Amino acid sequence: MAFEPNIVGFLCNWCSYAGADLAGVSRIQYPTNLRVIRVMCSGRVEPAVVLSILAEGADGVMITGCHIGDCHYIDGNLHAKRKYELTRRLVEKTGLKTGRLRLEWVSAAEGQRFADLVNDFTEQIRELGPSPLSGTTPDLGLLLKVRAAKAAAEGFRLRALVGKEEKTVTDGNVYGEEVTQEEWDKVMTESVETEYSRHRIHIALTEAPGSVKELSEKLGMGSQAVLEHIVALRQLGWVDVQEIRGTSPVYVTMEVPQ
Amino acid sequence: MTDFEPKIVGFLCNWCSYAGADLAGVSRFQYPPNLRVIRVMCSGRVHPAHIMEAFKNGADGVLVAGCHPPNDCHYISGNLKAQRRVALLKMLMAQLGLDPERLRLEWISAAEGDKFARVIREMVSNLKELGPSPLHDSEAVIAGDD
Amino acid sequence: MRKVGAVMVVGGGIAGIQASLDLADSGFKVYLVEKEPSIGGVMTQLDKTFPTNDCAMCILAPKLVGAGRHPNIELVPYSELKKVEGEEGDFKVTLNRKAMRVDPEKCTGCGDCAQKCPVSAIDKYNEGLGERKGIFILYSQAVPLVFAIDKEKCLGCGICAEVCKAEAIRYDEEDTEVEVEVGSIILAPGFEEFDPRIVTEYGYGRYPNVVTSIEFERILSATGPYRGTVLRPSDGELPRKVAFLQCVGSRDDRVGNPYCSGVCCMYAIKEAVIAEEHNPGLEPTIFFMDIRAFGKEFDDYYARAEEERGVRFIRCRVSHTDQEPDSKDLYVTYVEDGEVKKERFDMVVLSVGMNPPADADKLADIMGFELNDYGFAKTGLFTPLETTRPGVYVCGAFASPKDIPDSVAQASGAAAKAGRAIASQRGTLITSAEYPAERDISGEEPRVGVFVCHCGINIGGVVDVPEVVEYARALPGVAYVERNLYTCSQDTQESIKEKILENSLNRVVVASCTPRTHEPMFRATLQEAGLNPYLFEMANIRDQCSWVHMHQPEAATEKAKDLVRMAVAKARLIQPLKKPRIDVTPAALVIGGGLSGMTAALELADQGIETHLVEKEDELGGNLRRIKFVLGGEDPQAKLGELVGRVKGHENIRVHIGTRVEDIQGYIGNFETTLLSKAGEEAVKHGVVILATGGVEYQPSEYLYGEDDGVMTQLELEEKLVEGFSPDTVVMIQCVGSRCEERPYCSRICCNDAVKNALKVKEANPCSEVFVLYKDMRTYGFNEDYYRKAAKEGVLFIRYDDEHKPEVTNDGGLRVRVLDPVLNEDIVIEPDALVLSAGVLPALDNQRLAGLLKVPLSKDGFFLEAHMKLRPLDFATDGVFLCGMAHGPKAIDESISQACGAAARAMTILSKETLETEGAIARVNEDLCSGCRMCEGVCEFNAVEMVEQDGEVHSHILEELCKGCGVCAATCPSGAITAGHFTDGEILAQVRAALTEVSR
Amino acid sequence: MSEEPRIGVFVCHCGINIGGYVDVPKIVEYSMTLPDVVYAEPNLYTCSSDGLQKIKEAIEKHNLNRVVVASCTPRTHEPLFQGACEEAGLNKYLFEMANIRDQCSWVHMHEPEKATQKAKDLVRMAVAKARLLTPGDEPEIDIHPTGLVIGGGVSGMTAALSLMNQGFKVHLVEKADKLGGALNELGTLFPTNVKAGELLRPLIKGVEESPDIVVHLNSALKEVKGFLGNFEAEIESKEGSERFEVGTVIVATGADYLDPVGLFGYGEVHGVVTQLELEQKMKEGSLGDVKSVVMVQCAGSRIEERPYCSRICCTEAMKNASLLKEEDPDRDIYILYRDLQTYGIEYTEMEWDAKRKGVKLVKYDKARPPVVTRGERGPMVKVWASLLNEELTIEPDLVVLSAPLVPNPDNKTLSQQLKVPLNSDGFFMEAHVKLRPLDFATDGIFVCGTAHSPKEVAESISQAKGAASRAGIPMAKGRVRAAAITAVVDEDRCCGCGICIELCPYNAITKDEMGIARVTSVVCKGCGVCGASCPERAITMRHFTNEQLEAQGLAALGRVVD
Repeated sequence: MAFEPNIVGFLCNWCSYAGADLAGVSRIQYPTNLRVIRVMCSGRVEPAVVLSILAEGADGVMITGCHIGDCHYIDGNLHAKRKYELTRRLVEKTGLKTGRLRLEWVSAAEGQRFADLVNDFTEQIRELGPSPLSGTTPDLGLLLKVRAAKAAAEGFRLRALVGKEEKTVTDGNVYGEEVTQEEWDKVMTESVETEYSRHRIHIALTEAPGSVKELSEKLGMGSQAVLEHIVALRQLGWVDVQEIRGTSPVYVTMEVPQ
Repeated sequence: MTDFEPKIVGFLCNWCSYAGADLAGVSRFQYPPNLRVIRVMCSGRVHPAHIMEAFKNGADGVLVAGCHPPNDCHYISGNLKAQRRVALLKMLMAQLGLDPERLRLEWISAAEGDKFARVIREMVSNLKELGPSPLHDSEAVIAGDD
Repeated sequence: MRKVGAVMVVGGGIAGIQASLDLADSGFKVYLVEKEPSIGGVMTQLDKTFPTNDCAMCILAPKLVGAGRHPNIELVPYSELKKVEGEEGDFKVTLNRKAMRVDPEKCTGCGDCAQKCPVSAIDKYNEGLGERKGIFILYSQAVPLVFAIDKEKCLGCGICAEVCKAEAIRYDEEDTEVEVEVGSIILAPGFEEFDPRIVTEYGYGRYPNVVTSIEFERILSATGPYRGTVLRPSDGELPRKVAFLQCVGSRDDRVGNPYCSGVCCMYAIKEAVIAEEHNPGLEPTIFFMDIRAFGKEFDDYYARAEEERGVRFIRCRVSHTDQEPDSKDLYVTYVEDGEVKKERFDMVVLSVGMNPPADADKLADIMGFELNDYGFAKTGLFTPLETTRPGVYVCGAFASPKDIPDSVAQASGAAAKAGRAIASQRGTLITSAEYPAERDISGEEPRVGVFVCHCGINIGGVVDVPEVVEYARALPGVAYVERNLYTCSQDTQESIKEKILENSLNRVVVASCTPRTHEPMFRATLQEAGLNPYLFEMANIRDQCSWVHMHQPEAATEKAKDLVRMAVAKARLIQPLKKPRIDVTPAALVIGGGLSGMTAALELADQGIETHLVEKEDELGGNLRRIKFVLGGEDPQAKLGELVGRVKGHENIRVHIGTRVEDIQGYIGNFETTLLSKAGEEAVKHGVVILATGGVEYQPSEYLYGEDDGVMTQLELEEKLVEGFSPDTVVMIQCVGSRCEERPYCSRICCNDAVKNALKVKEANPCSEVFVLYKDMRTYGFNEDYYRKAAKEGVLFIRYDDEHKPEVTNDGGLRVRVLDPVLNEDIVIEPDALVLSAGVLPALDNQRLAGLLKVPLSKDGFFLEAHMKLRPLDFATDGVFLCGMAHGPKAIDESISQACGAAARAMTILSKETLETEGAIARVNEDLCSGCRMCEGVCEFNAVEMVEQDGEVHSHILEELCKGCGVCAATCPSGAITAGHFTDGEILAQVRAALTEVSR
Repeated sequence: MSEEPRIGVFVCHCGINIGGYVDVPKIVEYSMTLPDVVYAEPNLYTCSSDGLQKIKEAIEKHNLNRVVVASCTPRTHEPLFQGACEEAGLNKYLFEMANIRDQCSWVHMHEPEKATQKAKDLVRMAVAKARLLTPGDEPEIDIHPTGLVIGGGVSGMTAALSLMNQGFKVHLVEKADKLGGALNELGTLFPTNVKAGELLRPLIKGVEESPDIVVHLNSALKEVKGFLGNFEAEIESKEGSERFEVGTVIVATGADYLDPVGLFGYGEVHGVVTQLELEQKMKEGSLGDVKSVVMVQCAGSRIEERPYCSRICCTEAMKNASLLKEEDPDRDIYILYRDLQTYGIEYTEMEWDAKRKGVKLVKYDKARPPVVTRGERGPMVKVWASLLNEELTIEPDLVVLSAPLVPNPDNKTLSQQLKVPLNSDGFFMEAHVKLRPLDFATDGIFVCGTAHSPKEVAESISQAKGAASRAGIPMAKGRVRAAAITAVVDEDRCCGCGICIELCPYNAITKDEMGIARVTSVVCKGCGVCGASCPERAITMRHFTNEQLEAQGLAALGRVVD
């Protein structure tokens, strides 16, 4: 049987959802693969929600909002863009194809465009094939990576950076200095790498206690880097030494109640 | 017995162990909330009667913590005195039917916040295994000396 | 000429802190300038300290806190010197105060900002092995506990300002210029670690498992990145074999550091020992050229490390280190016994030397003083504390590489110098707090006021503060309860005062953070409201509750209630206490008329103190009388003459020669001493005692000394050389009477003396042959230069060890036979002179004086100071100090530093008319005392005396000396001793309150 | 809501619109297999009164506590079904829709099987969300029937009078010592050449005489707190400060003229003046013997630094040029322009009028602007006439610069006080450039006049009346009912980082005295950006919670989570 992608779409209530309705009213035909979740604003869509849907095996996730300047909530779509960018970075880290993600602007008048978009995206996903996380035998290694990405997206640091990005890059920082997108991206790149790696380690230790060497092998991360992250995770109280096995301290996760 | 929460009284010397406990806080090292701290200037200030009063009033465990021997003691040798008293008291406790494990002496420096947290974690888990102090329900055992 | 009664101390490390405390305690205003946001310096990074293995932070923290809240010390953190104008006694200094961007008045140090800061930066405190945030404090116990924004890293996102409930963030703060007027300046900027990247052959910076000694110090530390377990940075494995490579960036001309850093041997041994302690089974190996364990008890430590702790010592210079690329193991290549060897190690620690501070040039430029050839401050042998600019003094590693006790002693010395220059202005710039008259609360029922702090959200975010408040209201004795956003804020202090008056409170409980930092402030608030400061108690519901039970809000709230209940239970029982006041006799007794004694006496006398200088011999000068020349070229006898002249002519000095101290009675501030001389007995009264009893040269019994005229000691050689003695062949044997079974210590000065005399022999007769037979050449510091010079001029240095001691015979001529370890064969020399480097012995009278003063001696017979690291010049007994060779063998400049230091320590007492001491001290109920003397035995401070009254002996506490530890109270079998502020009743009330709902 | 969910599913045939392509009975059958679904039925038209009646009956009969309708789009039909639920005593937020028509049957007309499968999925997703729905309530707030107008120029006075005429009290705040604003400086006004003073006089009189308008001269706003209907304003003057409550705020702070120092010889060459100065001279009659005049348009606007068009200058130049010509037809008048913006019927007529009177129009190029230097007897103007393709040299008696309007320097402070945005030029930025030209995104605050952008008096007056009318609506209603789809802060989790406050375009979030974020739910519009951005995940977006979104997503993938 031909591959029928499972695609989840987040549509903003005011433009994109209306655009999708218009496609219906106009009887414009498009593939049946999209399942729509209505949100009030595209800026509502959290990277963590997208990542959890990807973790569950969605073949593609599409987010659509009002065109820049048209947002019913003034600038919610600008924030949607920032958030999408974080999702994309994190997805890239996991090794899942970033082509499974899409952010588009669709106005209430663009029924045809909406249909074209669904067509195009469905085709794109068809070409990418089923998500390695779909079906009855998902790629467990990848799943752990996506969970780490999700956990990173739920963490304070990345959320705070994304929350501050639009204003700081647009209006400058608290010192009245200009902060360029490049400068900000540099911090983002570092922070995404750090947070993702730490959650990778944390999740791996939740699965089973392990030494730096074991983690390094399991996660394909340099052992020196793993140790540096372990140092930070211990400082956060997330992991601790369980025992010393031979010459290797074995680390376990500590309970971190939410 | 899983929901038994032991009560622990801790005598901490002002200069090292109390500072170590503060450092655990500053570092946000988490440990179970079973300990109630009494600050003394020196671990050598702690008299066996203070410890026994705690057991008599239902403490499941008592911690005495001071500076590392031989030289960390702010008062030169108070910690060594504490060491001797605790050793003696442990012998007495055994005679009274109190497990000497319930009394713990530790050297905790001002830099050992994580050790402090670890000691409390260990004590709580040990005391959970030992169960409630036998003096909980039978104050009569040593009530005579009040 | 105008003089200003204030001193600027540049550098907030241990030396700067000590100098500041001494000056502030002697009535001078001090500005302590530090380039980092917090004081403490390198010592805060250390795990343990040699030779006692003390926890560095434990012993340092009280000094940090002391400096931080001393009313006469103004900390000027995050600041650098910009300009210095004026002259000795009257300087105007311009400082550049870097923007911390956090208001120090408002910052509570809670750390919320750093927790939420999304930017990470390199943790300098942990030497880059950990992570810190864009807003940071240097280390957890930092003083002042104020965060600073790392502008380099800060993105300017604004989150810290938002989460700071104390509203302390100031993004618009800029660097500011501060002008300060001072009379003297002390430089204590410390040192810079040598950067071993320059020495490429060891692979630092390329091989992850090659670390510096200071990095290793952080690795060892419980507060370090690995929490005290030694791990390999490459893979987090426990290393088994760890190599320490000595002299990295020291004794190395290639890198421009020909000098010896003096401390690396000892810290390497310490790190090796501690590493094994932290990782049992770890095998440390130290690769060294000479082990320079020249300080007090150092050789002992060295010996124990080798014999008891299994530290392996290999004498060689390592040529290079390679890394096995996969395992990241390291191969150390070295030459031993003429053989090239290669050995695998898991980790390599580079014992990096001390460089002068990076900004030394700038500092010298701004201040207008000279640096020496190596970039350290230029000083003289007889002026070790003075820079070339009058009024500017130096101490610590910036004067020359040195360890902590030498730095501390020198710091006190610099304080004496700085204070002496402006002695006339003492007390002019300090303020003392004025409090209203204390309200008499006797007979009143306890009326406790409880103030519960939210600490922003630090407490309130976990503990249900309103619930705690309601709970406290119902506790017996509580008359008033309120909660505050920050109980420590200035406006809350005002409100506490008002509430005390409005509600007639007679006890105050604050439930907030730790009394270790905040109690003094709240006590002052009570005093301002007319309450005795001891009527205060704290419940630590933050550091020991909300912060450590963040995920258990209900249990934390219950605990907070319990802690408040315990505090109230104690508060109901606490009583007002008076701080004893002692009148001080403004006079000093200095015992010993050598270099140290005379120097100390002059320092005191110059500050207007009447000083009795007692010398047992008939002439002043001590050992200095026998020193005819020195390595630097100064004329010691001219200096001696000058010194003796000044002492004898000084109006404030009374010289007692040919006199012995018969008896000493009394205590700090009030000693009475009986002096005995040919003229008879004399009683003198004084406030302090300085022991400067010196040392004596060992009279050898070995190597035919006394049997053969050609055999002499170094001092004897020196006397002969002056008289024109010019031998052709000289053999010197080191460590005669030192580093041996009976006297395991190193005499510290003999290697330098041997080099000095060898050079002198060579100078007089360049064709002469000089052999120095040594165990380790210990020409530490800049004297390494002379050692090199001697070697260059043809002096032959031949090492021997205890198994192969030189053999000296005389069969018609002196013959010395010694095994040359390089050739591995015996060589025989027939010298004209055999010179024995005889060790330094403690003064004979030490034992007797120790008994008189009840102060201890070390097992080597020198006086034992209160604390080897941080109180090198004090005794546990207040008011008694020591300096010079009485403390242990030392060189001229070191003796002078110590002597000045002892004077500074003494001045902290003598500068006051009355002394106020601790109020929370022990008291004896004489009716209960059985006179068993147990308390006397346990008191380390000689604060217990036995008194006979009505035929009964009972103990009496000398309240001036009592430190309030309470050990005597816990010891007393009769329950006769009460420990003030920690009475049995109070402790037991806390115990019961901890365990029962309502206190009885 | 402690009850277990009991969900009723109503699947609409929509005539044949759905039923013609999707197998409705199958969906009904499928619905019954979903967790917590206790009832399902098909309807021909669920939206018919019959269909609505059936929903109500089913709620009662089957004790439903959630309702899912699978039919068309919630954008049009949700209120209708929610009404039915409410009539049956069910909170309207316990309702959810699956759009199986507009986004399913209509767009997959040729794939009935796949469309049926998709419809099932959509129902499953709606049910997944419905299971997690919680009731919402819609708080009502009273509106204080007083307006605050900031700025006492023509816009502000017009707005104040308009509000007064609607029956509201007004506080009018003016920073100067008299009312009138920029018009106090002007001579005559185009297109009718009415004297500015004549226009102002009745306005000022009306304002000053009205018992319902309180005028605060020499005053400035110090602080505004609160939200629509309940603002608390504090104004400050030399006499002290005063606080009062207002329901709405109108910003009418006007604009300033650019001081064109350094441009076209202004301030350097004698005889170079601005249009405003020219009008002053004409008003005072102090113009003197001026034979030739050169007017330079876009003197400081439409350049890099100030890219906007000042809108009024071309017409103003035409007006003044005509007046000068009327005074003395022999005068040579040149207008050097880049593009003539004499828009609309009347202004085009003014252009023609000027041309007829002999005013010479010379087009210059931005790349080669006129150069004004000191000539022998007065200013000398050199200009490259791009249409003639030659350089002209004119030595007029007077050079008049059409300097643009620039934002009031107080705008920045005011925008921070009111938390409303400025555009990149520094003028106040409306909520929507086309559809909400007088509103701010923040409810209850409006803008008019040159505070918004350069405009002429008639436009300012229209805007002022419009703003007053917008402000009057909530005040006339007296109450506002807020939506329940709002954000809510978990105060135990909030660390006070302020990101939500920064991101909320409606100022619906403020910090309380403990520094913790609080949502003013009546102002919240429910976009959810705050919730998606909160670093502590302390904000829940009601009706669109993360759990609900994730449950929908999982249901879309065929996973049902119990």
